[in-house]
Amino acid sequence: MKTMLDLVVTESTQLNQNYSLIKLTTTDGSALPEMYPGQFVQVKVDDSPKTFLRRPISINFWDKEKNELWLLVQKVGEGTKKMCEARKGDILNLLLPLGNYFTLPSDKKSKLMLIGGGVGIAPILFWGAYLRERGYQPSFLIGARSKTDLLQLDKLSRYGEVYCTTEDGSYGEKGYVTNHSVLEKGGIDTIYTCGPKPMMVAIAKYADSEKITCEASLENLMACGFGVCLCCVENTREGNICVCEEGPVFNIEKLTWIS
Amino acid sequence: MKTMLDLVVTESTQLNQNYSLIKLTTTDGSALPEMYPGQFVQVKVDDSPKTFLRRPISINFWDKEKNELWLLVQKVGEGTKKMCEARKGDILNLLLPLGNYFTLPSDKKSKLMLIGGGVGIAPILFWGAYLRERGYQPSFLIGARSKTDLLQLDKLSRYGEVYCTTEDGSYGEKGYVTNHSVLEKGGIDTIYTCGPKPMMVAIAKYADSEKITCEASLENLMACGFGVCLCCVENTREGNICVCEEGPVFNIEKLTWIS
Amino acid sequence: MDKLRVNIGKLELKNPVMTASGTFGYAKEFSDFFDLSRIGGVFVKGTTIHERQGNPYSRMAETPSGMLNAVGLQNKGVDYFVSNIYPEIKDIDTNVIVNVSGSTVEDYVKCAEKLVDLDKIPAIELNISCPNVKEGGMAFGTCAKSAAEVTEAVRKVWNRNMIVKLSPNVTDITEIARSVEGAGADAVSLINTLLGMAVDINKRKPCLSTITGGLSGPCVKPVALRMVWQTYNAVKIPIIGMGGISCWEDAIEFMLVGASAIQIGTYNFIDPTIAAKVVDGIAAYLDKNNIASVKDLVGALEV
Amino acid sequence: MDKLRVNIGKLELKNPVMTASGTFGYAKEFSDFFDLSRIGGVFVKGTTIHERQGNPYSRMAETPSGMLNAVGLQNKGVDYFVSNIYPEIKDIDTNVIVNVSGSTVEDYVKCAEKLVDLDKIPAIELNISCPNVKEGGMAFGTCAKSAAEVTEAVRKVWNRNMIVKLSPNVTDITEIARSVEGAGADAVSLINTLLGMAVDINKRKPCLSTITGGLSGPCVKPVALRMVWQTYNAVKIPIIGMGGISCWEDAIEFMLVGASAIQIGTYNFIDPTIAAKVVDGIAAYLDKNNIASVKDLVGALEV
Ligand SMILES: Cc1cc2nc3c(=O)[nH]c(=O)nc-3n(C[C@H](O)[C@H](O)[C@H](O)COP(=O)(O)OP(=O)(O)OC[C@H]3O[C@@H](n4cnc5c(N)ncnc54)[C@H](O)[C@@H]3O)c2cc1C
Ligand SMILES: Cc1cc2nc3c(=O)[nH]c(=O)nc-3n(C[C@H](O)[C@H](O)[C@H](O)COP(=O)(O)OP(=O)(O)OC[C@H]3O[C@@H](n4cnc5c(N)ncnc54)[C@H](O)[C@@H]3O)c2cc1C
Ligand SMILES: Cc1cc2nc3c(=O)[nH]c(=O)nc-3n(C[C@H](O)[C@H](O)[C@H](O)COP(=O)(O)O)c2cc1C
Ligand SMILES: Cc1cc2nc3c(=O)[nH]c(=O)nc-3n(C[C@H](O)[C@H](O)[C@H](O)COP(=O)(O)O)c2cc1C
Ligand code: FES
Ligand code: FES
Repeated sequence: MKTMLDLVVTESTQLNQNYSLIKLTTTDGSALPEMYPGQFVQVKVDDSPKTFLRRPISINFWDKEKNELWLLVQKVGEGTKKMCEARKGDILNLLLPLGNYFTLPSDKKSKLMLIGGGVGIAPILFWGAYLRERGYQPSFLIGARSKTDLLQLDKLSRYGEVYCTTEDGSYGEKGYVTNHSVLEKGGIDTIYTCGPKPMMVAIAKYADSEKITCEASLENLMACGFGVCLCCVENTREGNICVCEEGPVFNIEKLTWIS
Repeated sequence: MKTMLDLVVTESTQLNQNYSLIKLTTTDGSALPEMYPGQFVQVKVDDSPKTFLRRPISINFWDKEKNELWLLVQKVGEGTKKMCEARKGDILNLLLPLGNYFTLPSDKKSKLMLIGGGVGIAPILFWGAYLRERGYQPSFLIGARSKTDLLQLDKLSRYGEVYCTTEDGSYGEKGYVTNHSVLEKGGIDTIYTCGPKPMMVAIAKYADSEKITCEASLENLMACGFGVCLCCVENTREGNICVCEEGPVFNIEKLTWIS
Repeated sequence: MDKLRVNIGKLELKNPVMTASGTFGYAKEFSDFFDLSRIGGVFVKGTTIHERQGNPYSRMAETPSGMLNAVGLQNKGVDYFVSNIYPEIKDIDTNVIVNVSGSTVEDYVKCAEKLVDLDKIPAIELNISCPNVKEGGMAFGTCAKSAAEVTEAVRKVWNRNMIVKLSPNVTDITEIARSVEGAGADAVSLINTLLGMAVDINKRKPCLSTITGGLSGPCVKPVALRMVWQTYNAVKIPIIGMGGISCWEDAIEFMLVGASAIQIGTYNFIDPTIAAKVVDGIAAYLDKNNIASVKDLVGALEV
Repeated sequence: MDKLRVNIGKLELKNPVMTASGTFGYAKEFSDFFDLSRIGGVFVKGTTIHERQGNPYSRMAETPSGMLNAVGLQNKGVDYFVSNIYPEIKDIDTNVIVNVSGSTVEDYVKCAEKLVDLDKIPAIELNISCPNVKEGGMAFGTCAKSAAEVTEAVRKVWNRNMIVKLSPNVTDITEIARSVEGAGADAVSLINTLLGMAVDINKRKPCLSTITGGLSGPCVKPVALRMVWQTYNAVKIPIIGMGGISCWEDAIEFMLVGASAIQIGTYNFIDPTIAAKVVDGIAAYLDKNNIASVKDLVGALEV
């Protein structure tokens, strides 16, 4: 069930110039609602005159023990800048949990590759942890411009093997994720991906050609975030459908990315 | 000369539930511009989506030694609320100094009564200090709803005698400033006043009937604050004139308050 | 809460707070957030005779204190509404009103005819003002004569409450309002979105796939209030006011200038519980000011 | 900075950034804040044939991302301007343009005749769009025929640059634009303020003494951009765009949709140095994107 909640910042860490990790919990100690990997929240950025609409942010992690929700935020404009400046004790108003989630594979032995690019790793961490907890063996393939843009590698590595690419070669293999040697080895059953659209399209094409099942998490511009404004539509094989409600996770077969 | 400056908050004290005193200085140690009592500043309230225009605030005090500008702010809406929440180290953008100022009497021995109501005492403190520094003998008559709304009495008392009225009788004489016994004694040469319009009009009428020179500081709604929008006009004997530029201080003879 | 009751023609509302078409889905999407029976009514998504895919992405751009949209009346058509959606929402304990759009007079009439048998739909709202599709009716909404034509034609097939929704993109809104009043509208609602535009200076392209789109949100409130006020002084039928309402104070403003009831649109996206909060706020305002009925506020502006 | 030069008809601007009438006083009020020679031009206060006291207080209300004003063309009349103000501002090293208002065609003509001898006034702007006074010309601005009449009449007495300022309170701004183009305008400027309203719910009174007033500021930008775009596609004469510009990015948006130059209005109140900052921002954008001349931006929107 979707709800609107005031959550309090328990920790806000600037990971580097462009990224912050914000941890939130309830103000009264009550339990956070049930959340699934791939879902997102809509954040109200209160003190910013330039942000009228809420901002969609993926659920980066749900720490059940600590009753904490993590958001990994990249500074790209006014709204995310303000979010990144949140201090411990600040209150953020959220709608959550929103959207659908990644599909749990039926076979625990299937080879799963979680591919994230840039801030697209946000839902990947939660999904990796979730899979591992249930006895799956996820691997991670993370791409970034440069070493400093690679985030949460230590955390990911707790849940599976981590492969990296950087465009400038400063860490891992040089190039794009689709060029990484781990893909050449083959044997992947399912790919889950989140990141810049060109990256996801390239991955979708690769998956399609290799007959690999593939789910992608989209980041279309949103107004409401819960399926009532019809602004966030993606053109699918079934026509225009809402990314916020019937997504953000789509099996690439449903999309029209591969002609 | 008017300028636009980023000033840094050196101290922000909540005087009570509704009032804060904010002290500001330059960011680079350079001297604040020359300011006169009665003048005001226009504050940009940056992080408030509900305040588009600047907010006019009187110069409460100019501490030349410490290179500090004081603002006494009463919480009445979004803008003043945000201002009252300013923390040490915050930056406020100001236009200053704006408007005209109280007129220095020619005779140092003349009996001067400075009458403030509510947040109208803001310019009164600066004016009292200024007068005293130049060898005048100001007295103060301060009115408020209740004891807790009486502010800066200790500071005022350094510069002259302080008389008070409260509407509920919790401090000083009970009633309005115009009822205070000190006025009955007579002998006042000049009154300077700032406060709610009904109070100032009552004082103007009193001054007029007693043939006392009287200057009032007006608080008309403003957009620009420096004479270009013509929104803040007061209907005077010379027609509509700008309070922000030709005021905020007016000799009551110029106004049309007394018929 | 009898003091909150109002009427729009024959339509009885438990309170004057409703939600605007295109911003509230089919209402059930909000039932997680608040109890829908608390508000006076809901206007469901713009419905057309045939299914529409709407405009291509991107359909949205944020603007200062508002947003542009170019949804373009995406909906599955009136038949789908009747058979699949109506059964799911008919028992919501508030007025469910269908917003109808079309590109010809006939479209509107046919659509209304299909809705006549749904006895839990106490009213329809004719959208003659959608700026986002050529066939969205805006041509009807900017011309007094054709606005009257649509109204008159639908009047013949629809005898329950008929509200006509006006476009703000006109020189004189009172002309259109008088014209639809004359043609048999029970009420007018206003305003629909203002035609606007935004540009991405990095791509050097319009932000919307349709170049221009409809502006809504708090930024339009001053224009909306002015038009409600002008219309209030021009017609006798009740007015449903909207445009930028984001708090109960805004709702009171609209009622004071002449709205008998109000709709909340874009702000549902920012606070999905806003409609219920506005009901509470109005009730508290009445109490605080000792006003016996919310009806006493309508047009009570002192000028 | 040759790359910033633009022309509006015969008028040469060192850069496309100017300031809007009624928001910049007589320019000298800003000389404390920045060097006026840095910008392309200033439009001084609305000037009328006779002195005007304007509307009673209160004349202003803040709105979401904007403001309403009801100044009502307070000014000391054209004779006072000629004898007292002109001498003080004629040597400002930028284009000083006078905004002229009137209630009859004759008013405009007489006003223009008095300005003809001032050789440091390279252009006038005919305000046929002030919403705040009955005689403010808005009646001219909402009717194509009378808009053309005023333009034609002034054209006969004014042979330097003549800019006609259009009202956004119309169904179709291109109709008016084409009409004044046909009547001899060298350029059009748009938009003037949108007619709006605000209410004080505690006093139950309008916030403005005149009930309605003119809306300006960032809130109107989407409407202004749309109208400039529509006008750009309808006329051949240059367009001066304005409405809600608060940063250089906004200025670029206006140029991309077809404005040859821009004016900054309300935002001068918030940041009196904004015009100079916008000049710098445009210059940096050109450099960053390797654009040879700001003229290349005009209407360069890819659609
Ligand atoms: C389902 C979903 C999940 C997301 N998860 C995260 C996340 O976990 N962490 C994170 O940092 N960001 C995430 N985003 C993107 C984030 O919502 C945008 O970066 C944010 O809304 C931009 O707001 P702003 O005010 O900072 O920037 P604005 O000033 O609004 O825009 C700055 C720039 O960013 C672009 N932009 C704005 N919104 C989006 C968007 N939705 N997608 C792509 N580009 C956009 C604009 O076009 C503009 O170029 C997610 C988006 C979606 C839809
Ligand atoms: C020359 C001048 C000097 C001033 N000096 C001070 C000062 O030293 N300290 C101080 O606290 N305030 C001072 N004020 C008043 C102050 O400017 C307003 O209280 C403030 O602008 C309100 O902003 P807001 O966003 O908090 O309230 P808003 O939300 O804008 O308004 C809240 C309420 O306050 C009223 N209000 C808004 N502006 C004014 C105003 N200018 N005068 C009276 N009522 C207003 C509104 O009508 C409304 O009822 C001064 C005003 C002027 C013109
Ligand atoms: C995303 C979106 C979709 C809309 N769709 C419709 C519609 O289908 N039919 C209609 O009559 N109005 C539609 N509107 C207009 C609103 O109902 C309302 O008239 C307008 O948004 C002004 O109110 P607001 O400022 O409170 O949003 C839509 C508005 C938005 C923002
Ligand atoms: C206080 C004020 C006074 C104005 N006076 C005039 C005027 O005298 N003549 C005129 O043509 N426009 C006048 N305008 C309109 C502006 O010149 C401009 O067209 C409008 O404000 C839109 O631009 P902006 O959003 O940048 O302010 C005035 C605007 C304001 C805010
Ligand atoms: S963002 Fe509103 S429907 Fe998806
Ligand atoms: S506030 Fe603009 S002229 Fe005084």
